[in-house]
Amino acid sequence: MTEFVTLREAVAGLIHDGDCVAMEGFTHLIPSAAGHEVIRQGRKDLYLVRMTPDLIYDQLIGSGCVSRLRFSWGGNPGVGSLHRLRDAVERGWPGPLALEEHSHADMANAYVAGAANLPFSVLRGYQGSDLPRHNTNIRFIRCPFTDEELAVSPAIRPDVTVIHAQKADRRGNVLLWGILGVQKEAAMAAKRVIVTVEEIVDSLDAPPNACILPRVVVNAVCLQPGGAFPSYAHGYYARDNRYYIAWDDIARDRETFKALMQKHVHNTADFNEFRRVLAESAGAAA
Amino acid sequence: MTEFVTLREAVAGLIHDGDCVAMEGFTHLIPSAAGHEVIRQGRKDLYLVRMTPDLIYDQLIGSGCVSRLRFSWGGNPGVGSLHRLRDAVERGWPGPLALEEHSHADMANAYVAGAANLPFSVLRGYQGSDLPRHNTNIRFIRCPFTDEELAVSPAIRPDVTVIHAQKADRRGNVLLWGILGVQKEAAMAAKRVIVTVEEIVDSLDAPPNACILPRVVVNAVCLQPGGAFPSYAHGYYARDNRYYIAWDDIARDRETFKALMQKHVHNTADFNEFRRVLAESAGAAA
Amino acid sequence: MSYTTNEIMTVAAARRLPDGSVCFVGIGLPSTAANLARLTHAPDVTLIYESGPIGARPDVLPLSIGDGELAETADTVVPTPEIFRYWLQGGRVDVGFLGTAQIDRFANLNTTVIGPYDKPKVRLPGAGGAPEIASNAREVLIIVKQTARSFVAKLDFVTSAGHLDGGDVRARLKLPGKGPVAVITDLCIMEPDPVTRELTVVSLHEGITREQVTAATGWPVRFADSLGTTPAPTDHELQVLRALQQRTALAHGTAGGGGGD
Amino acid sequence: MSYTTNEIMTVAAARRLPDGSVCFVGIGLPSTAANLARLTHAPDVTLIYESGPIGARPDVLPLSIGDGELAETADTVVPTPEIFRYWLQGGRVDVGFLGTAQIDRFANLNTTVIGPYDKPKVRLPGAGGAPEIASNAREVLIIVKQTARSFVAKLDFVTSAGHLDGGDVRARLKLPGKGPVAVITDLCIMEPDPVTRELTVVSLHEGITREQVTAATGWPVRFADSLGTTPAPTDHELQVLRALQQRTALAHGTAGGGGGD
Repeated sequence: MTEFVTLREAVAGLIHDGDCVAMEGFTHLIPSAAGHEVIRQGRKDLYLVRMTPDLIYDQLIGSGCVSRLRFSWGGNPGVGSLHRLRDAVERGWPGPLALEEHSHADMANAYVAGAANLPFSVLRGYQGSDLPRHNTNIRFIRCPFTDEELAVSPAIRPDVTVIHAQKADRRGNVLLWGILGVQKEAAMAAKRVIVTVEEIVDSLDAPPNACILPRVVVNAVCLQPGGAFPSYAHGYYARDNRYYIAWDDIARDRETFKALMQKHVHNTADFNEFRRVLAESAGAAA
Repeated sequence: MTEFVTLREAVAGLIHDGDCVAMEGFTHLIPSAAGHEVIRQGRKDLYLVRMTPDLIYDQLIGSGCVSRLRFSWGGNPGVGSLHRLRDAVERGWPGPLALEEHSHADMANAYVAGAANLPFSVLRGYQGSDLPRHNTNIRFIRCPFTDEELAVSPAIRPDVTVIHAQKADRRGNVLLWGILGVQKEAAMAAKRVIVTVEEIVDSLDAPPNACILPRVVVNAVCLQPGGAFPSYAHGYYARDNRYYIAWDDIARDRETFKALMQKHVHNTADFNEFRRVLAESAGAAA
Repeated sequence: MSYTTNEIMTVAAARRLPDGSVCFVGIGLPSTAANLARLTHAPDVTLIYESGPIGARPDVLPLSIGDGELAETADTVVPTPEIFRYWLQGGRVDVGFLGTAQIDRFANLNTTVIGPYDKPKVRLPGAGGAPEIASNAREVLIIVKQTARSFVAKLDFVTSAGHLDGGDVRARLKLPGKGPVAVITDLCIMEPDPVTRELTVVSLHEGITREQVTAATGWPVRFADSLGTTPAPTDHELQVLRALQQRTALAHGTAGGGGGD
Repeated sequence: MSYTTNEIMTVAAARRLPDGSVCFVGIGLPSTAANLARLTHAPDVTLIYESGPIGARPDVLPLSIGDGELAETADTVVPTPEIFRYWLQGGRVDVGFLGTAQIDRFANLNTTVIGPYDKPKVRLPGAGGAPEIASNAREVLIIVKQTARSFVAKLDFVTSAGHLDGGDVRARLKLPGKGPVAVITDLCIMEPDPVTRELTVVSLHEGITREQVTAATGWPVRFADSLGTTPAPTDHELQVLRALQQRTALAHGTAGGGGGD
């Protein structure tokens, strides 16, 4: 059953060194606050999974928390490269990063297979692509009825999935809406689930057939308004496009990156303080 | 793109003798009016698919429209047997009926596989059950990663799926809510889709992430208020439990059944007239 | 308060459902027992119906597996494939609550045919969700009225696996769940022997004799050495059950239950 | 009206999108062209974004593939797995609209690495949705700026299949879709030869010479015998495109486009 705890407590209790961790959110509802907290607590040797590693994974990789990454598109959406990811892959800084690279279709299917407790997923994919040559976890089988060849890959079963959502009720049921990405599947596929939320309410007042994670699949709910910044929370705040653009310059240089992580993450107690420090910097710059 | 036509036109144009037809609706939103119209037009040799064949399939089978049935639970929900189904299986009346019998889990998975254009579905199922001995379409494969044994069965790809929904907008988008069953998957799995609706509106005014069938997957929308009777349409009318109970007596006897189908289906022009005739009978009986 | 054998069956079954558990509920007797549990000792049970409702809290018993009442009172309603894929197969169901037409000494279930499959004497409704509930739920409770016609020496058809041929065969076949842990009837409670997995009567309902149970069982039924008496329904349990059935009768013109899986 | 090479590229790409079709849209140039089509000759196009929106009608161009604007203007928003499973793999996408980092003469695409995979010179973002868009959409349109660095004789990595080694290899491999039917650049339009499937310049944009195209192509590029001139953007097309980009700039502080797939 759901516990209502701080993000610090949730990360301390539920995410361990070496865990397979999926932090999902497809451009929308990215669990940025949780990413910061994992860095703040100095987790090591994580096996991260995410369809679209973006700023938070760039930060985790650059901070030396990650040894392995399963993904399908790693970029700064709308801007360009992830320089910390590139630095790790191209030059092994701050350490080597093993890549398990798939396509979006495969990753989405593999989360579905994980949620369904199947060991593998099946798709019509990768025909003619070089990806299977570099990822031995992409294999091919034949349909036992039609003899067609189909691609398979291992289901994603994270130790922990972390998502950000709009609301939880006091019983621990979680509601999200808008762009849903693979959050529900990632949560259902995981052994443990942490959800940061914009607000905790008496009643979700959800419309019929809304996307709800029932409390029995949620281990921890952490109240963290603004926790998806600089991505957005539909109905609460918009995407901060300037932050994504600014990240390009910050992440390009190792020292700039390190200084910023020190100031914004290590020297702050939590995401609320990070937001205050960030606002002060912006005020000073203006 | 969607055409707005009468149910008579939709059935005449889109359902042919010998077709594989799925009429879905899990207790809720059962497309009863469409079932009547198929009988009225005298379709033959249909290969029907449905997780829970109930009254409408009992009527279609008893009327001699069906040669083959893929299903997982055939009963009068809340009452007992389907006597027309039993008569066909136990005594071959009005003709032989080939059964392809699965479990619910398998059928649900097979619709999902069909919607995903995969040739087969995979599940953890049937261990120790006699069903695979009597259905050669239930087979077993091994996971290429873990060597676990898993059950597979052919995806369901109906020629036509028929469902009943609450609303369509004037562009042909369809909204349903409440108990959703496998309707969306059955529709996405089909080559052609007929939807009967309670009402056609200017705007669906749907909540975020509602269950909507976009117009590009819907071939025909037919306005048919009450078209799910005696099942129910959430937000419109309740289930007529007495009709389900009454059906037990009607279907038990071949002649009673035939007389009723003659009066209620063959001698009526459409479902609206059937409802009028039914109401008059009830009035006379009272 | 006095009570019927149906009532003690329902109450005894309800008591087996732990509070806080996730329960996959079949329609009819299982639904009655599961909701009685929710309304008595297990307010935090999460009831799942295969039609899609999760966390249903119906005020009246559903007549069908997809009644609107289930949708309206649930925490959420998901498509049926999600129930079977993400919940049941996903390993998130603690207790599967099943009825059956026939049962054998190892709690295997037949809901398919009486007689040969290809030329059945009676065509039953079929498997429904039972085969995968029986294999994937962490444990299975079975509630069924006991007669020599339903408790048979040999099933005509094994629809859903109980303990198969007994012993550790489930473990050898790598079935995910423990299988049936209790069979609750209108006469007694049976549990599988820890080693052989043969159903053994562990408790007789008050006023029921060994002879009655033996007569209603199609195999030489075994009784536990420490055979107990099923604790009588409390007044509170009976009041809640009867009020539930009365509300149901008022709403539907029937006491709920019946077929449907 | 005068226009830029970027503008004619976008307009020429937009014109290839048939009204009434279902289009799977990549972010950036494809999204700009697809929305221009929707706002001009193809009001009934259904735009699908991999983040989940179906039938999106954004008033300003999305900066990311999952902007709220897409969700708010769509007919429905489904989970990402449904987009890939029920729509793309389901065979319901008529046109896949892709960008790329590198392309070869058979319209194979590289968005993975420059240099060796295990020791890349430049690590690109990766596949995203492209491999299965390229194989499963009924046809594929590619929009990309033409330079000798992007139009290369040999790809360092084939991320997504165009016509592979040419000829009928797609049919032999049983790829569901026809593959790339046109490559629209800022210089010209190329189409695969009907037999060899090698990209052939069929139309030069006004003012562009064969020599410019040859210089911007890393292989000896072929020109069609009946080489045409791309019809200039109409005033209406330019007005709609510029208004769209102006609204986008006002909303985002950028003209939209950029990376992201």
